[in-house]
Amino acid sequence: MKKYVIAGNGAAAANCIEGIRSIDSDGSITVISEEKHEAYCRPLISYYLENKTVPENMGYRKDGFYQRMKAAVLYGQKAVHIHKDKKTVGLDNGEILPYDALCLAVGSSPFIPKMEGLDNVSRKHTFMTLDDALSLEQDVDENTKVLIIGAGLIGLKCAEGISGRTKSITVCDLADRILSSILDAECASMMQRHLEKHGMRFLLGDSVSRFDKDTAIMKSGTIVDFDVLVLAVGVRPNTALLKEIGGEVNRGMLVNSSMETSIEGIYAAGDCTESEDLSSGTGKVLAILPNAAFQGFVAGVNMAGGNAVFDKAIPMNSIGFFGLHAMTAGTYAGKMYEEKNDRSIKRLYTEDDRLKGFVLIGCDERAGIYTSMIREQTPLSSVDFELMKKNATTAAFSRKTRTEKFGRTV
Amino acid sequence: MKRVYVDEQWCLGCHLCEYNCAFANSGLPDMVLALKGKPIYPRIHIEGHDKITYAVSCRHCEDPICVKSCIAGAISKDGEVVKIDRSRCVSCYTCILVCPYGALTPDENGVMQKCELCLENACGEPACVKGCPNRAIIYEERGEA
Amino acid sequence: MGVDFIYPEFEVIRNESRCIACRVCERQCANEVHFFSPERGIMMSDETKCVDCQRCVSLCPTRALKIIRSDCALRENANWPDSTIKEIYRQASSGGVLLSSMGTPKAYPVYWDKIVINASQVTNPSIDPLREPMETRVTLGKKPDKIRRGEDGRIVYELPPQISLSMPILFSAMSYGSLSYNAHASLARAAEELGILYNTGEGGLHEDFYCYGPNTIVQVASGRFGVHMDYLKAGSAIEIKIGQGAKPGIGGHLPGTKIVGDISRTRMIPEGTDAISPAPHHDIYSIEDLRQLVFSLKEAINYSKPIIVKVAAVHNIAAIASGIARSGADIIAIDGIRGGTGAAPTRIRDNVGIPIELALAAVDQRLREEGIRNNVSLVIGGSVRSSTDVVKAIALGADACYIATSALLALGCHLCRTCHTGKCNWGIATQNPELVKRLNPDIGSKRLVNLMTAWRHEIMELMGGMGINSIEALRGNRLMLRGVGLTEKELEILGISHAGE
Amino acid sequence: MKKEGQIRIPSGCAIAAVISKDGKKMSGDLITQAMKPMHVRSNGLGGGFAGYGIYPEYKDFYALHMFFDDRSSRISCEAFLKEYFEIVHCERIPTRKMPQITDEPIVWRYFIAPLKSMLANLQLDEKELVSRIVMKINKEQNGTYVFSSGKNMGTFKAVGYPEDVGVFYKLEEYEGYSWTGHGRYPTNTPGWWGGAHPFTLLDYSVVHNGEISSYDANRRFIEMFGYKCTLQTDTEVITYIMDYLVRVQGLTLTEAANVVAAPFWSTIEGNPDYASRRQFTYLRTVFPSLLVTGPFSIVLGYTGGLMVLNDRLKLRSMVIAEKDDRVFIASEEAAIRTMEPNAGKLRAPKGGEPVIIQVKEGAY
Repeated sequence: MKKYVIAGNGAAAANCIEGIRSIDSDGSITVISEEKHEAYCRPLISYYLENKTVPENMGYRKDGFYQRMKAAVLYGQKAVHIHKDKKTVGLDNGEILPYDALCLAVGSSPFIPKMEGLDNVSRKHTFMTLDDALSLEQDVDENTKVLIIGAGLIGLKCAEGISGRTKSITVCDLADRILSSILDAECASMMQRHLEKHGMRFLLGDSVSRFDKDTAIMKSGTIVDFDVLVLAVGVRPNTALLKEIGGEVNRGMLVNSSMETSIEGIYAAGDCTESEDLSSGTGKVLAILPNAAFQGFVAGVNMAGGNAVFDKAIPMNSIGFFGLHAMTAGTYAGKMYEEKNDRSIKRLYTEDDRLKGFVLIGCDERAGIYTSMIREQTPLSSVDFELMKKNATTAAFSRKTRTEKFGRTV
Repeated sequence: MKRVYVDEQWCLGCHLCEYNCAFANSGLPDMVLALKGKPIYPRIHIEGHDKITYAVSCRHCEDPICVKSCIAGAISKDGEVVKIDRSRCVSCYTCILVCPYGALTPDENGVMQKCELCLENACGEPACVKGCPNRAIIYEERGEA
Repeated sequence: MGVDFIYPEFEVIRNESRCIACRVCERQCANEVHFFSPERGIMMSDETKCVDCQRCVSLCPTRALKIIRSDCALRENANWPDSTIKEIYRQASSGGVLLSSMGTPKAYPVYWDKIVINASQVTNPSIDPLREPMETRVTLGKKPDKIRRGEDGRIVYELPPQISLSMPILFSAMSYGSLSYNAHASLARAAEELGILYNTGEGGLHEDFYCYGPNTIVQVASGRFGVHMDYLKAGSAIEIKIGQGAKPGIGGHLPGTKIVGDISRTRMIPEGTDAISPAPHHDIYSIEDLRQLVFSLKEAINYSKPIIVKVAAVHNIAAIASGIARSGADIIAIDGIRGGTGAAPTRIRDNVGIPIELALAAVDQRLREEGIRNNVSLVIGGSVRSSTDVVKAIALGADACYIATSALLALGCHLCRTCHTGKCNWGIATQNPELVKRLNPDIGSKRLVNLMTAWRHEIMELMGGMGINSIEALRGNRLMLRGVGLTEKELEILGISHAGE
Repeated sequence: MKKEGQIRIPSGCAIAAVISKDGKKMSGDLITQAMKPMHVRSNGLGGGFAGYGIYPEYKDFYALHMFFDDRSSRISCEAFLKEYFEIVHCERIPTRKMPQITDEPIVWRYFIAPLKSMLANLQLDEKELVSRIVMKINKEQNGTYVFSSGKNMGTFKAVGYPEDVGVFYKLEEYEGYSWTGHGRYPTNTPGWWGGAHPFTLLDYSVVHNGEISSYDANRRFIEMFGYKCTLQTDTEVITYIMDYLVRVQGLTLTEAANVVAAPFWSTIEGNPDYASRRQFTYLRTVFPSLLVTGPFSIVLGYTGGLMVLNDRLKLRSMVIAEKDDRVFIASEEAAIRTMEPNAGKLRAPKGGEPVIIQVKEGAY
């Protein structure tokens, strides 16, 4: 009977369990869960604050998942060391777990830059875990002034999440625009206008010079009083476990398409890894849930002796604020096709007869068709791209392709 | 497994499938009560271009990307049927972003919905198939691509 | 005169409380009757365009629609009915011949409905078709006069070419061109599945349908469209069409606008040219000319298949049939005045010819009196509407019946009688690809098979009731029929007694 | 009320027959007795018999048995006959006066030979001539009816119960190698002597029990070939069909039976023997209008034999038994037991299966 150990208990871990069980119904599975919760969906924490979901509904899998999967979970434990030759994992409570196959699904941690006076800020939060959200919830009421450092996905979702609970939210970012990792200035400005309509204040191209208790003195000289500070500058993959035993690590853990690291028997999946972005051909940390799910499952299958690959990773995001959705995918390289009006922007990037990436703001209909064109690297010459670019539609495929897609099991 | 297949050769673009779908999933006993005077949010949609039309609904993929991508774990495979637990959906639209068929669409409240083959509504079999006047939508077992 | 208003014949009644404005009526009406008013948010109709084909009614998911006859009427006049007056207006406006489609709507006597069928009681057991074999197979073709024996004393199995049908029904001639590709596909596939035959009509045979050859009758009509060697060889029989019940004595005209694509190729005439079938065959001006054509065709196919000669039922049909029976033809097809058409001058359709029942009775009797009934098989058509019509026709003396309108009804036709406009909303009598696709042959052929299967069951029930277990024993069995409400003369022609006699 | 010939009258019946395979002569009393136990199968409206080998002294001449309504009919008929035939001998057929048989017509028999000159003139063989003249008389001459026309055979029939008819015609005075008898149960007839069975044409005689549903289809077909169904009875049309198939078309009796009571198509297709399949298919295809449907059991008498045939569904009773050289056939076994209490090999032939009993060659 094989022994499987999974470090981490997020989406990658849950999918890893399912991957293992799709091959091996008997082996023992042990999950090391630092958080004291069953696997839940971290992106939901902002929705929780927004009252769009409740903790009971935030479980990533239905109740009884671990029992059904016959997986043991060690809550509140953390893997601290791997002995690759003995094939054991050491836990922070000193326990040693032997494994035949190990999956590192340890995710990432908030990155907190050094800022003068930060230690003296009375109420500061990161925004990553359910516990983060629960503690933030305690600190916020309608009179609370909130300063969020970081206008990226996390910072803004946090802002949206608490927007109904407080009147004063200020978001600052070193970059000159919001969502700088996925949007250019024009697109960002459209989103920004929309957020501003909902009461957010932005300080962009600016950063905290120092904190004076609960006042931030910005580089620009602006002074921001706040009651609660949220630090959402970014996250860093947790790579130490692998790195210290000589596993190949770049920004994230390096894995092959079977999700195996450079060390035999050790797999990795999710936000702690780096994968090749199919759309750009470069290695990237693609810390998005679908990636974690695919990777986790593939890792699980391979750990159990099956044969699965995941080589279609691309960056993609669907993020909505107050009903306006921005969808992005791939890389913004090559020729750009653009359609825009005051409510929406569509940009498609094409190169070498392929769709490379897109930005869709306020025009999300059937966006998955574009995404799949990027993932499948569909030659543009094989579709009616004139039609496709105006409308994401399978009607732009050849009849033969459509017949295959709609006339058969897929 | 029996799935819904479309044959664009016979699709008339009459859109009856959309109305039958919306009615079947309305939970109401009469189509007029269910649909009169309001926009419809069916789980099947006529797509097409020029003279081609065909109905698109969930393909119930063998390995559904929506299930893997759902950030709320709301979409799952129940046997062979891809289902959505709408109470868990937070309207992030990631499923829209990934579905290669455009088969998932929001309802009037932005909550995602998808074809679940009418297995659990009063129709009991896909209403779109039952009501298609030209057998352009077929519910049957077929092989893989 | 400038004013030439004819009030719309039909009214579109829309139940506003049921209409959900799904617009299926609008999308499905090729006549563009329905439209959506965005301002008012409701569906509206232009009734001047409505032909009462009932497509919208059939597809309306909330049954919000009905089409009724308008009661806007001219002042009542028994001598000048409304329709007659309006026809005059139309002609005064157009200067043209009135055109119509399908069979005559005029109230000619339907003799089928004045004939009743016998059943066994006491003296002779009826037969239960669910328990006993009940045979509906018929074989059409000339039968040999004399059995010949070889030198070994055994019968020599010589037989002129025959066609075998699982039941005494064939789908009558309807050309590809007048009918859509899908209608033809439905007929061909149903014929194959049923073990009967369909008929190409004068439109040639689309290359896709050669595979149905064993279930095909290929027609040679006066225009000779689409006739070539492979075509002649393709079917199970060749039909020479002299005339048609709906338009005896005149030819046909398929306008150039319909001669496009496959139609043009199949008919072997250039796109856009009118397909004009002359009134007579210009190589048949007399009965001996017919004989020559019959034998030319037989030569062409090496005497391998029967030749059918189809004529319209006209006054001296018995003598004409007798002539044909002696012409070498194997099968005579007779089409009565109530027969259908894709397009015919109204006056001709409604006034020329005789009812098929009388023609059939007269021909069968005449051929028997001349002792040549065995020379030919007799197929009749011209409004055979039900299994009982078939049973009555067989008992009067037909070998089999041609059906066309019944088959089209099975395919969805609602007898709106506007085939000639080419805008058939049911995808039957049209070449518009958008409309053609409305007839899915999977459905069409199945419905035809259903209809024929149902008729066959009914025929078997009726036969069983008569104590007959083979259709052969019904053919010409006029004692099984009685007339109800017929005159002495009609009874005499039909060769049956009155009920009660 | 319309009489036989003006209207078709369906009837149920009793049948009996006996034949000696050795050609040994049997008294007509035997067949008369056989009808007695089947009394209830008749209703007194018709009975009759056919005997074969009964006129050895006139065996080369056609024996015409005729009913005349009156003397003048007979005189004019005789004149007509003489145009075509030489009348070798003629006489009143001997009968007994008895209360059970009334309203008898004038019953005569003529032994005739066709005039050679007439045969040459009309280019007909003698059988064809005789049959045509019989048809002509029956169709055209009112008050005259030919009810038997074969050589060395004769039928005897009347309105009454068959056992009485046998006594009436003094059948015990005739000796034949083969006899058929018939009692009739018409459902609706005033009773006409000509309507009784057997029905004959030339030496074919048919006794029949049944009501054929194909009647008019058969009649209208067979009438194309010169036959006139003046009686509108099943027996008549079956007789003509057998005459047409056997004499005109040259089929064997078995082949003719396979036309009249053709196997079902499904049976034909299931027949493993290719030659049989072909033959059955051919016969059905060529003679579809001679298929006889509805219930019937018939005994066809002809010179030198009998053929027994049931409809293909076997909707009428018919049993056969044997003793020594004799074969007995009847609607009911009781009739056979009356003729021969110790008859054996009792069997009921299957529907559509012809049973042919042939007298030894040269023994008749």
